[in-house]
Amino acid sequence: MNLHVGLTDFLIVSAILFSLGIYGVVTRKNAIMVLMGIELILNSANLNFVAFTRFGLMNLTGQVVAVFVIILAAAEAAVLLAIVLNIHQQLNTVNVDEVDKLKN
Amino acid sequence: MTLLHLAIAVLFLPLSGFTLLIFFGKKIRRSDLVETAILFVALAFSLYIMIEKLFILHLGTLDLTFRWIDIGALVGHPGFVLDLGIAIDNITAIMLVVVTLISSLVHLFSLGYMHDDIRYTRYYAYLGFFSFSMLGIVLSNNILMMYVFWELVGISSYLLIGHWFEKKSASDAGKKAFIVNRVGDVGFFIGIMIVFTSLHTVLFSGIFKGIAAGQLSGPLLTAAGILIFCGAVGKSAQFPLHVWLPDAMEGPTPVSALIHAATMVAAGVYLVARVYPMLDADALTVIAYIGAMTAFLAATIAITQNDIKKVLAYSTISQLGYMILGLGVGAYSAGFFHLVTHAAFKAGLFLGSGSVIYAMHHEQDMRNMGGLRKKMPITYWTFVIFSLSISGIPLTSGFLSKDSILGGALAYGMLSGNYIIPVLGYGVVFLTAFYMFRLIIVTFHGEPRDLHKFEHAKESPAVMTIPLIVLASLSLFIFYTFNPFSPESSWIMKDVVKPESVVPAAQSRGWSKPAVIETAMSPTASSTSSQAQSGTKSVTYYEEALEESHYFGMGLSLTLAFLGILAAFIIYHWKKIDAEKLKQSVKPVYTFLLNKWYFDELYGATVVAGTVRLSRMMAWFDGHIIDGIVNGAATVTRGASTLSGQFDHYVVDGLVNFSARFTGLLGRGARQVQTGKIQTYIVFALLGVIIIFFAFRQF
Amino acid sequence: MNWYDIIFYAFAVITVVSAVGVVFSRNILYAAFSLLFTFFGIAALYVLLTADFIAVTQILLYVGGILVLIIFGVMLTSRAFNVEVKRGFLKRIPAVFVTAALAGTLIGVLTTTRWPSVNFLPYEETARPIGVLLMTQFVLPFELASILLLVALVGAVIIARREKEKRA
Amino acid sequence: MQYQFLGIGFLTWITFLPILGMVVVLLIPRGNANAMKWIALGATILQLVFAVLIWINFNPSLSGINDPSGFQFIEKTRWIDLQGVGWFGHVVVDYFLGIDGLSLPMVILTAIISFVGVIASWNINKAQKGYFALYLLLDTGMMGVFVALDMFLFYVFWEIMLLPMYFLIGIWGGPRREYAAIKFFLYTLLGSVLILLVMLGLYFSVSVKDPTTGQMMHTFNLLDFMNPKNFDPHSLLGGLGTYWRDVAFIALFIGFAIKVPVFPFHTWLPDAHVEAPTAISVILAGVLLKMGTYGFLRISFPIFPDAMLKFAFPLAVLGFINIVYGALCAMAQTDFKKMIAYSSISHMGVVLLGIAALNTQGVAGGVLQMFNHGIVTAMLFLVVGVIYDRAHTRDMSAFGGLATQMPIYTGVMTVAFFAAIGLPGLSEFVSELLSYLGAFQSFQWVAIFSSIGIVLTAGYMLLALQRVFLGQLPDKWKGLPDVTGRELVAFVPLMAIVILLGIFPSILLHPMNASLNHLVEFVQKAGSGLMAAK
Amino acid sequence: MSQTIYQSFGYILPETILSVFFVLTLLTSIVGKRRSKYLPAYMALLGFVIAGIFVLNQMGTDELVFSGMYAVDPFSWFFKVIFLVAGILIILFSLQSRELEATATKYAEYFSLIISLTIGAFFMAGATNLLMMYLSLELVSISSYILSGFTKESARADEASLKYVIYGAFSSGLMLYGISLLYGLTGETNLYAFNQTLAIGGIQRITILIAVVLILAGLGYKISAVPFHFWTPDVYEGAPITVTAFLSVTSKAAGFAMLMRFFKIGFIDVGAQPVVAGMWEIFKGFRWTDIIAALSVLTMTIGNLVALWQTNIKRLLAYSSIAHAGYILMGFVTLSNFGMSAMLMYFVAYLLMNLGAFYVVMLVANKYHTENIEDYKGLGYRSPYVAFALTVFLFSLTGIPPTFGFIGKFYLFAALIHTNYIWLAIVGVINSVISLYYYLNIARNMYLRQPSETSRISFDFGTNLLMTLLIVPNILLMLYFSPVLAWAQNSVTMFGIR
Repeated sequence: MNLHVGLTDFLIVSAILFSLGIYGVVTRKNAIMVLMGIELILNSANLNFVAFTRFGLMNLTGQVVAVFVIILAAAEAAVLLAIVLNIHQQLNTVNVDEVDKLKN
Repeated sequence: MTLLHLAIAVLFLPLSGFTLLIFFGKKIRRSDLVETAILFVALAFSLYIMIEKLFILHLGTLDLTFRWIDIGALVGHPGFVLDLGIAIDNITAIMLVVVTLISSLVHLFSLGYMHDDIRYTRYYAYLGFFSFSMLGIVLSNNILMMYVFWELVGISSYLLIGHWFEKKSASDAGKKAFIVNRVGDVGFFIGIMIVFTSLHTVLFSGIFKGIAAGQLSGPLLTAAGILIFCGAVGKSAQFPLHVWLPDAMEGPTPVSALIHAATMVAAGVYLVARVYPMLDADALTVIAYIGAMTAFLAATIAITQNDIKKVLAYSTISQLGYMILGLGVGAYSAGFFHLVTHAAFKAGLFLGSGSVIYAMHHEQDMRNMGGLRKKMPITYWTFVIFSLSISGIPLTSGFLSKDSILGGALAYGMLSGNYIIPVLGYGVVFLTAFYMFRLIIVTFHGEPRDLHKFEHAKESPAVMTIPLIVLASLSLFIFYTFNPFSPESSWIMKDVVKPESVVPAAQSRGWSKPAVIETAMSPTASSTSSQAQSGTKSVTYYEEALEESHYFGMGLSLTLAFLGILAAFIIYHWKKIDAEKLKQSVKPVYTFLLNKWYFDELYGATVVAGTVRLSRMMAWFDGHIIDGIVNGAATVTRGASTLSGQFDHYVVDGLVNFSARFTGLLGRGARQVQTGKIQTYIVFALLGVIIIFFAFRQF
Repeated sequence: MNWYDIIFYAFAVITVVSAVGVVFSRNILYAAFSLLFTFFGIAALYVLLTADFIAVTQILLYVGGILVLIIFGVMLTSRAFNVEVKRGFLKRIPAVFVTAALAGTLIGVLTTTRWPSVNFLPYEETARPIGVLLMTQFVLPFELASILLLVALVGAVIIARREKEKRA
Repeated sequence: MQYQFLGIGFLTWITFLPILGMVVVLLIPRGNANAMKWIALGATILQLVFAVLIWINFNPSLSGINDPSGFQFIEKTRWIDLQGVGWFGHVVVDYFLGIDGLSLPMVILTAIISFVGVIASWNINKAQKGYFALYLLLDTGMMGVFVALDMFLFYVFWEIMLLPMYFLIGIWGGPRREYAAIKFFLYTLLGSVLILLVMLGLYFSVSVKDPTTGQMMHTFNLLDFMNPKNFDPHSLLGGLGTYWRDVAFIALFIGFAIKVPVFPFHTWLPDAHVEAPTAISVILAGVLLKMGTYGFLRISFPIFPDAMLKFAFPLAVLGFINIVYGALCAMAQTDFKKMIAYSSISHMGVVLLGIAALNTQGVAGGVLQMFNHGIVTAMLFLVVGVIYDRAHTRDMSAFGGLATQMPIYTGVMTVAFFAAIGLPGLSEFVSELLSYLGAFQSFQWVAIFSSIGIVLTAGYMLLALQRVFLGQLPDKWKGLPDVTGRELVAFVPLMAIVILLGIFPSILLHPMNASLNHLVEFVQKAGSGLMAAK
Repeated sequence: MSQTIYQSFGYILPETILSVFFVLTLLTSIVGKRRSKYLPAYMALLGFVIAGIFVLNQMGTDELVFSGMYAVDPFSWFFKVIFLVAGILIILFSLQSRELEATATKYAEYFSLIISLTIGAFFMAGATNLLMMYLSLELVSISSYILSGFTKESARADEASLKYVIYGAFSSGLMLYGISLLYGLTGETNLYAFNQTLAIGGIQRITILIAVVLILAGLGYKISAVPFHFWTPDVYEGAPITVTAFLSVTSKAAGFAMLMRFFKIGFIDVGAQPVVAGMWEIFKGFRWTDIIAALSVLTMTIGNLVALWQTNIKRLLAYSSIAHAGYILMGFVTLSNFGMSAMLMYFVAYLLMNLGAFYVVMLVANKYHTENIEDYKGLGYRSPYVAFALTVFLFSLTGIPPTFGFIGKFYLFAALIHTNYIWLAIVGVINSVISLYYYLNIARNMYLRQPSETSRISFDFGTNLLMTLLIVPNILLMLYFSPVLAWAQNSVTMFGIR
């Protein structure tokens, strides 16, 4: 198959996702939306892994890694959400900006 | 027991007295007598030494050297060795007697004078310590030990001047004496350093040998000579370091007699005499000028002073100037002779003034005295003898010694063309006679001015008058020579032979007679030979010039002295000229002299104030700038803080605070980043990633 | 231009646009739904990359698990759906700057890199080899992941659990 | 090892006796202040006894410096001995103690001053336990510095001393004690870390043959550092006269100069001296300052003879600055203690001047001055302490006329002051004389300018004497008691030493003799000879 | 050499034991009384001790197991011992913590999380595969997120955990992205294979650079190197003291272990012949040392400077721990086994002194109810022994004899001088002088200032004993550091690397 779409295109998509994820993490006030940004970052990395696996590398390691990453993302999301819930309970906010009593 | 052992005994007797009195003074009932007795024993020993030395051993030196410091040499390395020791030659022997004699007489005198003092024992202890130090100077056979004792007499002088330290002026005077002396001593010290560094020895004999061998010559030798002379300038109160001596009169009068008239101040002269062989022409010229200047300066000041002791103090300075002048011009023996005679009559003058002061209940201002002649006959008559002696009237010892100095000066002037020196010298003769008789007339003649004190005045007790009488008799010619008009015939002039110069010929005065001739002939012999050549009036040799000028000089000085006495009588006794009017007519000069040429003010304004200001500046500098600079950024702070006007606050804080502040500022900057907002942190981390990437992109 | 390309671009656009929606939407629920589309888009890209197992896992875990979790979170914490969710404009400036710089750098580097191989490998079955790998070569990470999940579970429970004492 | 007591060498005893005392002090329950004092006193007296024993048994003909066979009372055991693991070389740190003519005076000085310090601490009334424990620890640190011949050991002792000092100043000091203590600590730590770096540089540059295994190894042995042959030619500090050697010398210099203290690193000193309690001021001035100059002589000079020769002149100039600057600053002070603190700066300048001259008399003068200044300044601080104890002020202008009120005190004090002035017959005269003579030989003009200090010293000392002791006695001091017997116990030995050494300096110079000559010769040769070869 | 999977299980016995005890400790919440802290604590201790026995058994082992996933070598062994000691000490500390009593019902979970964190740290120390690295780092992270927010009634702790989790998740995201790029470049996640690929050459360095910088962001976060350190103070201040102490040692050491292994195995040029024995050569063209030197300087300087301003002692220790990370990084710059052994030495010192300091801080917080440095006034008079202990630890942190901290610093500087990094050494010493100021500030408060209240507060025997156990090695190891040095020198060996 002779394709125009190549590795680079996937990588660019992933890079865009990565950047958007970062942007989300640093601009969103709501902790859950920060989490969404993080998920985007993880997904972009995963996309890389899978793309590299398919383009020219003779092993499936990347895909295996992707599986682990997805698992991990779930775990992390769970913990983060738990913490956010707790914060919500204790401080009555999920606004990352407002959680700034510890400083300097 | 050899003479040397005896000399050591003489040296340490007063010290033992000092130790005894310091530690057990309170336990010994008549400690004063103990100390006095010790001094008389020392006197006896000294006399024995002198007689033995002068009349039995004649010339030659007894020497005892020991190794003081031996940082011994390793193989092939010079190491460092210091030898010290004592030596007795003729001038030492004579000086021993002078010192012990005056000292014992002063001890005796003090029994009366200081009787009621609160620190009587301490006073005697210090006197003992002084005697020890002074004898040490006399006995040293090396320049270092001389320096050591030099400092020690300085200290004892300090202690004795400040004897009545409750008086601010007394403690000030002590301090001033010590510090001014130190200035001279620094020069002395540097001189020693030069000598030692070049010659690796401090023994006089070694030094002279080394110089003779040419190991030290040229400007360095001149410098060494002048620097060593600096010590004498300090101790003998020569211009420009003479300012301490008048102030030193704050001490008890016997102390003034002993230390500040007869012995310690003469140590400078003794020092110059000691190192005489190494002084080259330039150094000697400097010495001569300093001496002449001092003699004149002090004499002018003495005219105007009203404090009896001040007059005597300036007179001392003036006479010391004579001695220095004498040595400087080459009249070695005469200079030393004057030292001896001066010791006797000046000590006498001081003790006499002490007697007066004692009688007047510690009144020192002459203007409050008068008419004491009848009340205190012994004091008066001895005083007159002393005054005649100092004025250089024939039949006195002063005439002998002073005349020979003046003769030397005249000869020197003729040879070198430095006429200013003899001119000043003879001028001083007039001034001396004038102020001395002014003193006598105002104090002893006329009507009493303070009747109350006059009423209570009476002749002093025997312990005080006996020393006066002894000293008065010593001020007569008979002890020195049988011919009152011929100084040359005195035994001192004969026994104190001008030592041979060791400086290279190029640096020495050319007009000394060749050594062979000089040692071979007696003074008279040399004078005859010079007379033979002097038909042409062009004299080449010092001895010839001396002979040439002899009678003229003697006549001139006598005339001047009588004129001086006459002037004093005209003004103060017969009151032909009103003293007050005279003062008014030359007011600027008078004020100038009364204020001692403003030396104190000058030094106060320049050296003292300068040092004080410098020290304040340094202290400020230390507290502010150095601390600041070390802190890291004093300049930055200075710029910023002059604006805020908080310079001090910021800079004084010093290293720790400042560096804490400085680093703290950085820290605070870094701390501001820690906003507490997690997203800021993330932005910074990202920024970090980007910066690292771009910073290290260039592989 | 063939179908593969068209499909790729379609899904790439869907993915990116929905991701933009995630990041920029004002409403938290919209964001969550955009995220759903992003996940789907990525899953589709996985399919295009012939990674069927991963694609399925992506949908199952992300869409079925994580997204639901997120939406639960949103429901539990948001009192109103239209609260301000973005940081202030000024605070975003450095963020925009940094992100743009990073994106530019990344894309620049990635496009200029000569990757070892850009050949599209033919489709192979992936589920079975992945399973084998997980049990052989990757058994240790597998074990580790299990512990990790357990820890996360325990942690999430104790953190999120309401304390009895507190209510009492 | 014939000089042993209970199987332990003399030097170990003298160094660690105070630690022993410290342990005992710590074990004494609180409140038994007297027992603690006596323990501390006992420890220092025993230390003094050992010092005397060492002095008696000292063989003055052995030189030391860079010659291992010239050291005496040597104790050398492997402290850290790690056979090479893999390619890491053999790691060796020796417990290497020994003294030569250079350290002997310092050891004696430390013993004397420590003893005097305990007596001066007698009326410490706050937290005695901590005080005496720290005091004894400090003692060990000081003694250790002077007997250590392994640089690592030296450094450890050097640093150990800082800790107790900080607390001693900080807890028992005057009103600004916190500031003074931290300033002291920061300054000296800054200096010592520089020493640390140089030490490491030396360690890696020098390799010697291990006597036991025969393989090459790095070492901290000071004596090995002194042999230029031991330097690996391509190492950092190898090759004489190279850039890094100069840098290392300067770094070492700063490290030691801070301790001395050399202008402009001196600003910690007035603060620390003024704020410290009397005994600690005594220790500071008496012993601590000497460590800096001791460091120069023991470490800087023989290890970097090339740099030493190169920098001799600047060193002498710094000595001059110290002398004059310190004296001028002292003159401006009204605080009694501060004045003496600045006088220390001035007097230490003489040491610097002397040792910079690098000839026998200069170095001998320097070392002697170290000893003498230790004794004299100790006396001066004790003098201030006495009056501060009674009057609770150190402002000199507040006093006057104490000579009548406290005659014995005045006597003691006069001796101390005159010794500081450099009066002949008292000890400092000899050392200053030798220093100046030495300096004059090497740096004529520097010596001449420095001699201004002689006058200035007399000036400020006499000014102080006058302010405090002469003049009228203010009414409020009418009741001040004279010195007590206890205080005299501290004063009398010092006074005796001052006078004794003034008259017979040889008793101290004699044991130093061989070492100092050897030092001078060695540095001159090693520095110039090899410089010429380059 | 490489082991089969079956054989491999024999090499992870300690980890297995810990995992088992992780579960067992969790289960104690069902068995025992819910509020008792002793049962779970003892269970956890038992786990650590048994694991410790197995760890000790592994001494000298040098194997690569699980198809190149995990190395059991002297290097990881060293860290495992550190982790175990730290874990045991933290458990002992936790038994006395007053803070934790608020969450009395969750002791089982607490202690089990300590075990899980240790497991993660074990794997971090041994991971030779990028995936393993990522996973183990996440295990440590997740455990620490939960632990730091463990006392969830405390708003501080909640905030700490939120910040921690966001920052941690983000950083690990960056790291993952970096890993993905490395994978793309080499097709391998195994570090050894990666190294071989690099050795063949032909890979664009700029891509590797960005990948590694992204990975460094993840590692830097773990070791709290500037500029990835920002979470540290907030989390350290907010978290319970015992957790802070634990994080500051175990988590940081694990991060360092990973960092060292990543760079050493990944980038060492095995073929190059070093000039000096024990030096490594990194593949030509990579300037990791410069980057790390820069990070090191920034880290210690900023850590120290900001620490000057702190009033809360936990926060101060947080900054100080940042600074210490900077010091330790200095050792890495040298790229030599010498530097590495110095770093390892420093970890021992750091473990002893930092844990000691935190222990004292906890004790003071327990009895005096304060973490404020101002409130340490007069502690030296009110609780002399505690104050003395803290003084020892602080001086050890400063690096002044006679404390072991000195030896740690000494060897770091030695390594720098050895490799002619003199400028860095000077920066280092200046920093340690600066650090003296704030450490002394605490000592000053304790001794130089008078307390407002003077009643003495004493501590029980067990506390004093534990404190003594921490003080003694701090001093003793300075007086005789041979064993530690030997241990550190032995432990620089990683599997397959000289």
